Amino acid sequence: MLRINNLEVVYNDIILVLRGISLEAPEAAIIAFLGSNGAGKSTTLRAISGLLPYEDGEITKGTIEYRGEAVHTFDPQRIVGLGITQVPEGRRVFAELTVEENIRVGAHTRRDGKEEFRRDYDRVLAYFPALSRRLRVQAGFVSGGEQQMLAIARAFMARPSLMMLDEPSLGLAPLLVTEIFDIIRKINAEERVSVLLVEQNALMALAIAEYGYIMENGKIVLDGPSHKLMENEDVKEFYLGMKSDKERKSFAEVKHYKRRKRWLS
Amino acid sequence: MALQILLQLIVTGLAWGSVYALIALGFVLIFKATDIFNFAQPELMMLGAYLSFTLITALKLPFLPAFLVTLVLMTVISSLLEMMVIRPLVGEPVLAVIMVTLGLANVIRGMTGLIWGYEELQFPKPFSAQPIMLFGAAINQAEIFTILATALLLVVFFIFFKYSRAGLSMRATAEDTSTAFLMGINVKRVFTASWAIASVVATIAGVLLATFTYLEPIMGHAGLKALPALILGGMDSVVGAILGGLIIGVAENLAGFYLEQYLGGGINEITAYVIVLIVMMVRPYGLFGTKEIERV
Amino acid sequence: MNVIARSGLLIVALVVLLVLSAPAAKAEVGVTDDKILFGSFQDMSGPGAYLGKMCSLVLAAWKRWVNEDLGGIHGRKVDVVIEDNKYDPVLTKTAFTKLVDQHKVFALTAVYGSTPCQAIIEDIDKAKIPVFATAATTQTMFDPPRRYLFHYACSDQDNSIMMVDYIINDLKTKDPKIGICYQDDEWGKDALSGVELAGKKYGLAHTAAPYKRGEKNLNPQVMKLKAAGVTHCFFAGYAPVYAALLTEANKVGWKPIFFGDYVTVDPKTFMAGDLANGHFHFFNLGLRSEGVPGWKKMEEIFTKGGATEALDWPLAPLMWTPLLMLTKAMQDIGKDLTREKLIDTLQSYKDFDTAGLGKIEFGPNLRKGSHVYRVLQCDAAKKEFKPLTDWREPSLVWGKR
Amino acid sequence: MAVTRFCVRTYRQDLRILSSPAAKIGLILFLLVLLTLPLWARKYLVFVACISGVSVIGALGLNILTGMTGLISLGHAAFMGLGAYTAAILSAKAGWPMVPCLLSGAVMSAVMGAIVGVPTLRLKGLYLVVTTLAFQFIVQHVIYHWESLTQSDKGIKLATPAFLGLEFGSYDSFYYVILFCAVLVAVLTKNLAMSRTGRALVAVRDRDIAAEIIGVNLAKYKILAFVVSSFVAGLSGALYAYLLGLIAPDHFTFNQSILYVAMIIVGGMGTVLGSVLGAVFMVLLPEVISAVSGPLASAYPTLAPRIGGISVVVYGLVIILFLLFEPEGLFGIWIRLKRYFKTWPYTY
Amino acid sequence: MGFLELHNISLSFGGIVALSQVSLSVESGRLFAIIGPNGAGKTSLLNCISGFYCPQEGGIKFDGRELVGLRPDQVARLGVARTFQNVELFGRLSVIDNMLLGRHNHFRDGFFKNILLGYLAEQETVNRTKVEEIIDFLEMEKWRKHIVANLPYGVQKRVELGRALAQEPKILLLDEPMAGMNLEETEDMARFILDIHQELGVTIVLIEHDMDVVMDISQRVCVLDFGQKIAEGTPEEVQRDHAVQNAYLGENYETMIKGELRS
Repeated sequence: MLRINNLEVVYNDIILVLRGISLEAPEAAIIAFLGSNGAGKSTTLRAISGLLPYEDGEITKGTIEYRGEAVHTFDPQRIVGLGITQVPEGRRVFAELTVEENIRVGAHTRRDGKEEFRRDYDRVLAYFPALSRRLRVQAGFVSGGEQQMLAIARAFMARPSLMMLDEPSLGLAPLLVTEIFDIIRKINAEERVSVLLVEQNALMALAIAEYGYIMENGKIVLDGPSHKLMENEDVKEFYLGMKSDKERKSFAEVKHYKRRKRWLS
Repeated sequence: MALQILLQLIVTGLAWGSVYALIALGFVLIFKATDIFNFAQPELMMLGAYLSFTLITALKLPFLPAFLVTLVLMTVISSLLEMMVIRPLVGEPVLAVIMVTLGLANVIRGMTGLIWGYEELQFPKPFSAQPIMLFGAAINQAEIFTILATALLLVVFFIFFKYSRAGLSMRATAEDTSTAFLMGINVKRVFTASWAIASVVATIAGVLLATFTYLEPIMGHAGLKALPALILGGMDSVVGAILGGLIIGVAENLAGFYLEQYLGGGINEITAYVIVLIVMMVRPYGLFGTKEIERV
Repeated sequence: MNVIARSGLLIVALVVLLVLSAPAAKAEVGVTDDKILFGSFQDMSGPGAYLGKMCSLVLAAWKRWVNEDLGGIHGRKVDVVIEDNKYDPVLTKTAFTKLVDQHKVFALTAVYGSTPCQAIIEDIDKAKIPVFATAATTQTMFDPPRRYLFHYACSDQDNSIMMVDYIINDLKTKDPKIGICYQDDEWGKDALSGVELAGKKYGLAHTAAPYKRGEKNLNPQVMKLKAAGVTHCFFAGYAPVYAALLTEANKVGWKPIFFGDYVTVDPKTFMAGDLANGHFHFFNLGLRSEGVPGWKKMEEIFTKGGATEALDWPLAPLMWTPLLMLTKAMQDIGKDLTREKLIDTLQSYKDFDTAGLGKIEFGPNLRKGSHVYRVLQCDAAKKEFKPLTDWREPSLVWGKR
Repeated sequence: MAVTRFCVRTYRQDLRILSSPAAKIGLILFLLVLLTLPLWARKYLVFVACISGVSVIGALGLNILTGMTGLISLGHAAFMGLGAYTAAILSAKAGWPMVPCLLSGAVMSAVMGAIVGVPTLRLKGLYLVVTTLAFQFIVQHVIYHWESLTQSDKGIKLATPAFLGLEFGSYDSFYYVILFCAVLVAVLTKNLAMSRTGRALVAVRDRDIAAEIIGVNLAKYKILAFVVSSFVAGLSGALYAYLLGLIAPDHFTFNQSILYVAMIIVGGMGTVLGSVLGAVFMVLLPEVISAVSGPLASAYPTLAPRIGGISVVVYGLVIILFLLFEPEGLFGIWIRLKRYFKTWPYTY
Repeated sequence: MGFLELHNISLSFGGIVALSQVSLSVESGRLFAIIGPNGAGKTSLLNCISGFYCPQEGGIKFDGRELVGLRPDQVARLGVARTFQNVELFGRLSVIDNMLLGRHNHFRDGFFKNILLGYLAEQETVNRTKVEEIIDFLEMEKWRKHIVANLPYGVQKRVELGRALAQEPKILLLDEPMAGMNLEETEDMARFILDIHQELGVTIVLIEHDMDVVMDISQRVCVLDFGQKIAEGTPEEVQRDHAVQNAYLGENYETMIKGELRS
């Protein structure tokens, strides 16, 4: 459905952020997109959403195709219109709008009438019952977890066929993370929405994804079906934090060597 | 007698307050959508008045068509200004944007001087000069129209922002531009539209003001008083801007009458600022403004 | 390398500055073999820009008339440098220094504005440069008299005293309630002091309603005057504001007799339409509608000089009459033109012939060029002002008050 | 410890202003030009230099408040006015000599700065902007209407400035007083910027929450900024009063306040050099405009009434163009020039 | 009597209760973790300690001094340093300047000495030396002169930690130092925290969502839920606590992840 070919992105005319990445997201699948900070995951999402030109970024090479159509020159509103929505990192709900208004803003591109809107509105509240109790509250006053739900609900209102989530677990409690991942999986299954999941929490992401890409320094260094990736020794060591014997190593003991280096030099 | 004077002062104050309110409304419209504080708003008002003056006197158009054509022209002009001058500055520090709009104000004022000269010009009066009596207070027809226009616009914009899709998208854009992009909102169009709408409001204010005074390139100075009105009402509140304008209009008229002998002539000119100072001490975000939610 | 490059650049800059600032050859300042240079500052973009426009037009017409029709003055052409002062005292100060030190003008002419002129009063004394003449309505311009500073304008104090005289002596009103609406600056206060002086003389109280320059809403002022029951109201300020005052007074149903000062003798007064009709004004100049020879000549010269617009301006002689006198003085002095001689000559004329443009006269200790006025009445239908009386002085004559 | 000594050495090198002999020579030449200016320049040029000097001081003052601390003020001219009027009144009515007058002008303004600073502590962004604007108009009104003290628009004449028996009555001599003050204020401001206090001010500007958490007393530093800034503004105003010999309410209007903001923006926000460059630039700009429009107006008098508009338009355009194309201001251009000359004749 | 003692703290915003009757005691030299679901009031708790919020009820004693009613800068001066969930640095300044700002209260020069001497003052050198030591300690040498805003997120978090260290605090409050970091960065951060704790002997209060980190490095854990303290104890005790599992970790936290892994 979505295909990225050899994409190169430059910021401020000098900083090369993406060095030719290729990626594919099939219909109704969950794809995990892993990598360290600054690897270029968010930039990739921005490139897909068409936000780059507004942030001094530029696609210098490569294409993004959506259902066979090259979309990398499209304006953001056109991309949303095609059915690609993004849940931005850090939630970014409109704090001074109420929860309900936030949900309404999500349906901005839709032109299919009041009834359809009503139907989706009810459905989204069914997915996130926590929100229906807070409809009249300013979004800035609801808790972090509710904000994350609202951000997903808002993106859902655009009736996407591809939903891109940028670190939905950021700063959330484990229980909430599981809840949100559950809902993501549910939406994916019931609405047949493809999900592109950018995550630090590699374990969780790979657990629900079918396929995973691992990115470093603007390049995709590894990809494969989730279970294959989870078997991979490097992934285990660097992304899942496990030793080869499947036991998690303790943070209290890591990398003493690195500290000692200082005293040696 | 004393009561009648008070009533007269209030009624005239309301008419002038409506002018401030309309200019303040223009400020709010742009601020709400683009987070930009447009100091050139009074100059847009002046430009609107001059344009319709030219259409009426030089092209001999009747008042109403001339007024409508002016609205269209002003929409085009302000959209162009937004695209050429303001858009590149979105996201820059507050001060930079303020200064650009101040610069813009200078350019418009200078151009007006260049084109129309510095003489006071008499605006062709579309309304009868015969005043109307209202509970014993006299009021010009032009003043009545100003008050009515303000009330109407208040209702229109209140509904617009609360319920319409475009209004909602403007509010969303104002709050977080890049997320607004992700919602599929055409942010560029929202920015341009907010300037266009603000210029329409400004033109209405300018033409109405001109009908009960006269035209001159420094008529924008009256618009400076919209700033206190705006602050009083809270920067992002449509209702606040209008109420703020009316409060300032009435207060300064009353001060001009009752306080002049104690505080010197021209006290009405600074009443607005004194009120603002006091209000800011008590409510640092205006009477109707929302306190920004700040999370650490 | 870059040391040399950079210091080289600085040295070049230094040399350029030195060359640019090399002082000109010493001669009688502003007068060369073929040119006499005058300076003037005008408000070209500030609140008095309307006057600035008229002054520039008058000066241009004068220049053309002297240089082409008269063939110059003893073989010298006149030239005028104009600086924009935006009616701002600081810029006036700058403009003055620039005219004196940069352009090295011979004298200043046709300058106006109370606040700007005020700012350079000391500098004029220091620079010993004739200023002929200022049109500023403040007493400091002529009291105490300063050798280099000539004043030619109406005094609002005279005007407002004349108003009370007129009400008592000509209109013979019993128990008038006098009011004054004035621009809250030196100009307006001048008028206010006149009302006070005359009030003391006749034993009348008055109601004062000041407004700030640029203010457009006169409702509080009108209400104040109305509430005090004012029957005769003096106005000191610009004509458009006067028109606004008339309109606002009409709106609230207050119908006194208005007296406008000399600045309101202006076509802009008719912005108020019929409301201006029948009210009085004070004026020290001849009127175009009278068809006096002085105006006829002005019409001819202005038309040739492309200043026809200035002809619609009743105040034009205020700028023009001093220029006539200045021209005459320079012709009388002869080839050896100096600043001191110019001043001596200008103050020596008795009863200078203006051909009906009004009176202008100075003396060794008299720097107030104008002291007789007529009362005019406004005819809104014809858009004209008609003289009602002959030239007269206020009952409290300046210098003897 | 070896490490420590190494650090100290780099630290000194880090912060040396005059890093090369060329810079030293340049600076000395520049000072030489400034010091000898009245000897070779025309009086008018000296006058413009004096105005520039006063503006430089004023701009430096605003830079402390707006550029460094991030508190936007549209009432800077009011503070200058307070300084000017205090000096003028003391000089004319109490007959005080120059130095005490200058100082009390500055102190008076600083006190008012504190008085304005305290209630505006809670205000942010545009609310602060409009409040300072209100202050500007109110001060203007008071100056205008407290006639017994300020003589309204008649203005106050100051006594000829004198110090240690020397008279500074002419532009040529007063130039040195202004030059001394300008250099002093510039050096002190630079010191401020490079020390603990300056860093704390910048911290308040950049992120007030973070500033608080590291122990910066927000209220104290905001008020400090107001006080120092208005002290400098007051000094600048007092010098201005002495320079002109006469002071009137119209000298300190809203437009002047805008002009000062324009100076620090055109110069480059938050930098000392930027404020200096910006002030000089904005003073010279009308000179350049009138150098063009003046002869035009004389040559084509019918154009004259319209030409005034040009200067207003150009003034506005300069601000717009700077912000659009050179947001770092003249300071940015200066840095680029410097880099260019350093590597000259190579492009990179 | 603990080093930091919170006694029945209650805090609410316009009717919404953020904290109710929370009491805590942190002993000197402890590495103390606070966990809990989102909106449980963890950050509010830190804000109360550092003076951003003023609790409506209760008292906070630190090193024998009452903190309630003090401004944040006064609290900081007593030796309380903290970092933020979202990095709060001075973006336009260099790393060194940020760290020097951290030493704001260790300068002994006043305003007048500042404007007279500028950077030539001796104090500048003294404090700069300290800053260099911390830069060395946190291995940030290569970013010393970089403008903070241009640095990667992980480094910014480290700079923030460095700035807090520069204050030479007696107690360090860390609000989610690992949020948004990958495994490698998390490991680095964990190491730094342990070093600060062990080598410098600073008392640390840590809020963190990464349960693995919390369980591995902290000595004592307190769990908040809906503004109330529901448990406190050693990591092992807390992990076994039923209330904690229900409110926060989910039923059998460890097995859940392992289960996911197997599927």
